[in-house]
Amino acid sequence: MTGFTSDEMMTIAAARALKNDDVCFVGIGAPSAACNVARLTHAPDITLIYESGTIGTAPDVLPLSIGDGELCETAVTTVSVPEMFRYWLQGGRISVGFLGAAQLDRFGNINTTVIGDYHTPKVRLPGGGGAPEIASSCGEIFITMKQSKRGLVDKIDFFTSFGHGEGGHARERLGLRTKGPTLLITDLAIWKPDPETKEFTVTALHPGVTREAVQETCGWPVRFAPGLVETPAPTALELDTLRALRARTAAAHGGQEVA
Amino acid sequence: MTGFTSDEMMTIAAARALKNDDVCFVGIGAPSAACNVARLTHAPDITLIYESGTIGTAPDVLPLSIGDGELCETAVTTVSVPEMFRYWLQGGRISVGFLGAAQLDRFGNINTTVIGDYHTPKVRLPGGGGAPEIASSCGEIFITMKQSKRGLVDKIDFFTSFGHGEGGHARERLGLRTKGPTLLITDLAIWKPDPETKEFTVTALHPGVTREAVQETCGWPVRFAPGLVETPAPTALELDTLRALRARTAAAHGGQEVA
Amino acid sequence: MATFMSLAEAVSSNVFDGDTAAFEGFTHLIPHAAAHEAIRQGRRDLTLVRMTPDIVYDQMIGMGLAKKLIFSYAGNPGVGLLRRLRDAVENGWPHPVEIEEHSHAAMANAYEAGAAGLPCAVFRGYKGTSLAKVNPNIRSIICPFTGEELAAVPSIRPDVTFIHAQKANRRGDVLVEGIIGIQKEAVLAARRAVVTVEEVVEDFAGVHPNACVLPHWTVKAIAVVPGGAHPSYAHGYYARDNRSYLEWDAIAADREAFMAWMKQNVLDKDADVFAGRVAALRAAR
Amino acid sequence: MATFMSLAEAVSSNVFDGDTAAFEGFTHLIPHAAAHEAIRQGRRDLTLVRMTPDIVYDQMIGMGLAKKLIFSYAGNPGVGLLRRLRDAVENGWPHPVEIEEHSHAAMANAYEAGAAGLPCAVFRGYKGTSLAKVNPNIRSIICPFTGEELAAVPSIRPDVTFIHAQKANRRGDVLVEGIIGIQKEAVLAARRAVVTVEEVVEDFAGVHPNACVLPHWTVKAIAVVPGGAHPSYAHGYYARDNRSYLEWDAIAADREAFMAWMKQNVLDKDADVFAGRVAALRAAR
Repeated sequence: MTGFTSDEMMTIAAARALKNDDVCFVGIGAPSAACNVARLTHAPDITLIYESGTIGTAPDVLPLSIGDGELCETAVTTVSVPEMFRYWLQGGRISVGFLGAAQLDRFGNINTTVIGDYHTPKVRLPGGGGAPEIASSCGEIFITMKQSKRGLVDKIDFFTSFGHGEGGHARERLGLRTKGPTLLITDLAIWKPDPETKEFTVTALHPGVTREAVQETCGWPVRFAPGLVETPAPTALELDTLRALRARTAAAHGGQEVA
Repeated sequence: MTGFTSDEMMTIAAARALKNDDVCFVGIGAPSAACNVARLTHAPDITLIYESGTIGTAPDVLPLSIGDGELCETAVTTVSVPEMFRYWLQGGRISVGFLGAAQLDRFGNINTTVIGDYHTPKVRLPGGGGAPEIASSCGEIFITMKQSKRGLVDKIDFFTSFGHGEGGHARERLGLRTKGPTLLITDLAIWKPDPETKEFTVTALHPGVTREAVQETCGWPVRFAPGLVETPAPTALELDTLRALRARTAAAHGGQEVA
Repeated sequence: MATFMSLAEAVSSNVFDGDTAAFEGFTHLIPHAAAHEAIRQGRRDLTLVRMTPDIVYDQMIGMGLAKKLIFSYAGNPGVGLLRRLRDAVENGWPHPVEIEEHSHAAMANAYEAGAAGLPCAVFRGYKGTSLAKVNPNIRSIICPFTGEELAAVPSIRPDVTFIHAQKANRRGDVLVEGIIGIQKEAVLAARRAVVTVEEVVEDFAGVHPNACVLPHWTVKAIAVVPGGAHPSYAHGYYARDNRSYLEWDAIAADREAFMAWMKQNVLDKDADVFAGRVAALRAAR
Repeated sequence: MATFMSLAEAVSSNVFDGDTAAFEGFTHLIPHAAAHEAIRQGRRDLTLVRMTPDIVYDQMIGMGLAKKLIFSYAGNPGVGLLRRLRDAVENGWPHPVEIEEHSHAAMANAYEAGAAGLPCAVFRGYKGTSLAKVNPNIRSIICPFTGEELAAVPSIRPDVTFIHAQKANRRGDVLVEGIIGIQKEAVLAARRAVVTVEEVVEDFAGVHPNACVLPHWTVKAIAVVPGGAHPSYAHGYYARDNRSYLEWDAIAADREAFMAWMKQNVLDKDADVFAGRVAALRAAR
């Protein structure tokens, strides 16, 4: 790859998946960057919601936390946290929930709770936060993460957020009426669930990425869609927008990049 | 009676029952006048709450409805109606609930729903509004109404709000942990529930009122407490305060008195 | 996405015969203009929902729009009973109206549950009341931790909710201030929401960050109707017309007087009359 | 009734060994000064509750105050894991900490139910999650109208809640603005509430009618501690000190570095240091 990093490609590919009329529940890190790049390029009217209660935010820099002051200052309104989870998330008003993962399996199930046994963990991770109900209440779920064998695993240690379970019609059997994970954007590829099995399948490789590179950083045997395409490279506008956003963010946060 | 009306005596006697640190859920009409007379005389720090969501109001005139603009303008804060009923009433934060009644029985059970059969009523009354849960959630209940055989009845047609049921420990048996009706102030007398039977018993007669006058306007055989006393007549301050409040109210409401 | 349109268009495209419709307002900001437009358009078989049906519901019921009423307090606030509602319930005029009656706590919780996307509301209430015996939609659940019996009622999910608010901005976000009542919940619980507003402003510059704002994408239609809450009031705009509430008692007492009043003041008028009705009341704010 | 007092007195008279205590704040207005005072006073065996335990909970856990933690997301926001919490959970240092883990939705609903005086909260959640299998306080109820299974969790009723707010007035009413989070519910759910504020004003003249105000009679004690939320922020007063959050990661990584930092910055200090810590951050607002 020349001219852009794999991380930039990931963020820009994620931004492209968002539509102008989406109402998007934004997590911190890559999802936040992607959502704001979308807002600053092709989706100026997108509604961004952070779980701290800020609805319709338009931050000039990326927040370090989900409750930074600028989110409130630029919001259409700021509601209490119970209202956010009851009226806005559970109320079915969010079209897209954006999640990251520490561990992800092929069916879009996510673990951000523990590595190892729950009661005697090898690594105690932060936990689910809003994710369990984001995964069940949003119209659909986009997941974004960097690929690694530690991250994309055959079996996750803990179901923090339910994706498609063991695949197929698992969501319907649980009484879930939302679509669940419909898109996985990594630093190497774009993945979509197979319509029948719900297994994530690579539908596009980012420029310069090989099938082997995708397989080497994934803990299950990767399936590639028949019509596999190449992700269009970032445009100059997309790249400039993302880099300017990151530069403003770094300056605002005292020279340190958002994690 | 000279110098004051029985209605004024009723309102002033009710005002006296309120304490400076009470948090009082106020109904319209006589309760509203009594609560505001208390605030303007001996209980300047009393917190008055109207079910429209206004907390800590200090209206200069009596509202015609429970949601008049002045209630909001003078309130410490104005919350939504669901919050009012969940956090403030059900949350157990109200020390005194003030209710009126169309029909009342000797155990403080109230009917404001229908006269006659519920499904084929003789008179369809407005219904309970906030009263059913005011009666169960407030620390204690004060009732104020003018006496009449139509109002103080042997059996009410409909339990809009539960008082002491059939008497005795009826509230405990229902799992209610609040005191229920502890005081009835009419235009003729002050009544308190018998500690054992919970039947309303006259403890004080207003100046100039006879036992016979109380019995003639009551639909059950009236019990009088052994230490029956006379209600102190309104003081000049009390009477001036009430009359000035009513005069301001009448002027503000276009020359018409609050019902 | 909120679209600005005339009130006539907003009503004709959002409420249909047989709908469950809420025209909400808790004393403040009652959407009289919208309800009058629904009367003019001759809607029928509505299930009307409101915590505090007052004189505008008396008018709709008297004009025969309502098949059913879901409510918790039906009165002319500070004045007395609703005589058209009584005539419908006691005498079936102009036709019988089915009644589903709750307490305020139940209705407030039911709207809240509707806004929250839940099938039912759970609260502590109805203990010892007769209403729990005559309304089959009052049930109970047992707390799985303490064993306490709690009341449950179905959530309210209107087909359409109408409210009146102070302001919209150009994008269609709606600001409600003062006694906000149940309006936010009634809008968010509904499939479609129609808002009449006093005015449209460029933006809400300077508004408090936690003010009650309904984002434009939660509302279907906005119609600008200054005075549209009359004889109710709009905090910051005009005072409550208490005299109209007091006068209603005599008008509603007689079927013919009622019909004549409705013809003169509703059927033969349009939404533009409301601005004039509040002209003298603006000073009082 | 709110009484104004020093923070040391407010803490010593309102939180006791063995209490269930919430120091709430959702990124904004986190009551750091109050938590540091509790550390100095050596409270033990606390059940600490918070949706988003971050570095100040890392500090309390590392200093051995906590017997149990009830939470939904334990991280250093935007930075990473909480290393003192991990050391307690993974290695039992300084002693083991019991964990009761929920989702944000569950905790938000549980505080809401606590404020509403209910024994449990009912919501739609936890479908397909492992948490429902490892936490016996996640149960269910059946909607009596639709048959749908809904999640239930016990309400949260802390013995004491601490929050930081922008302002109190002379009477002791408290104003919270901006990202209000779960603070109102945490205060109303608690037996006792203690509030640190940036300043005391004569009255809240001009405040929005629907702003988040806690009346004085809902609060036990108020202590004036300018900067008391640092390194968190106070909307309208000072910005978030992001650098402190980033630096915490290295401090908390090592037991000795942690203990030295706590001695220097907490044990040997008092509440008065906070004003100085935010001096440079006031400009950024």
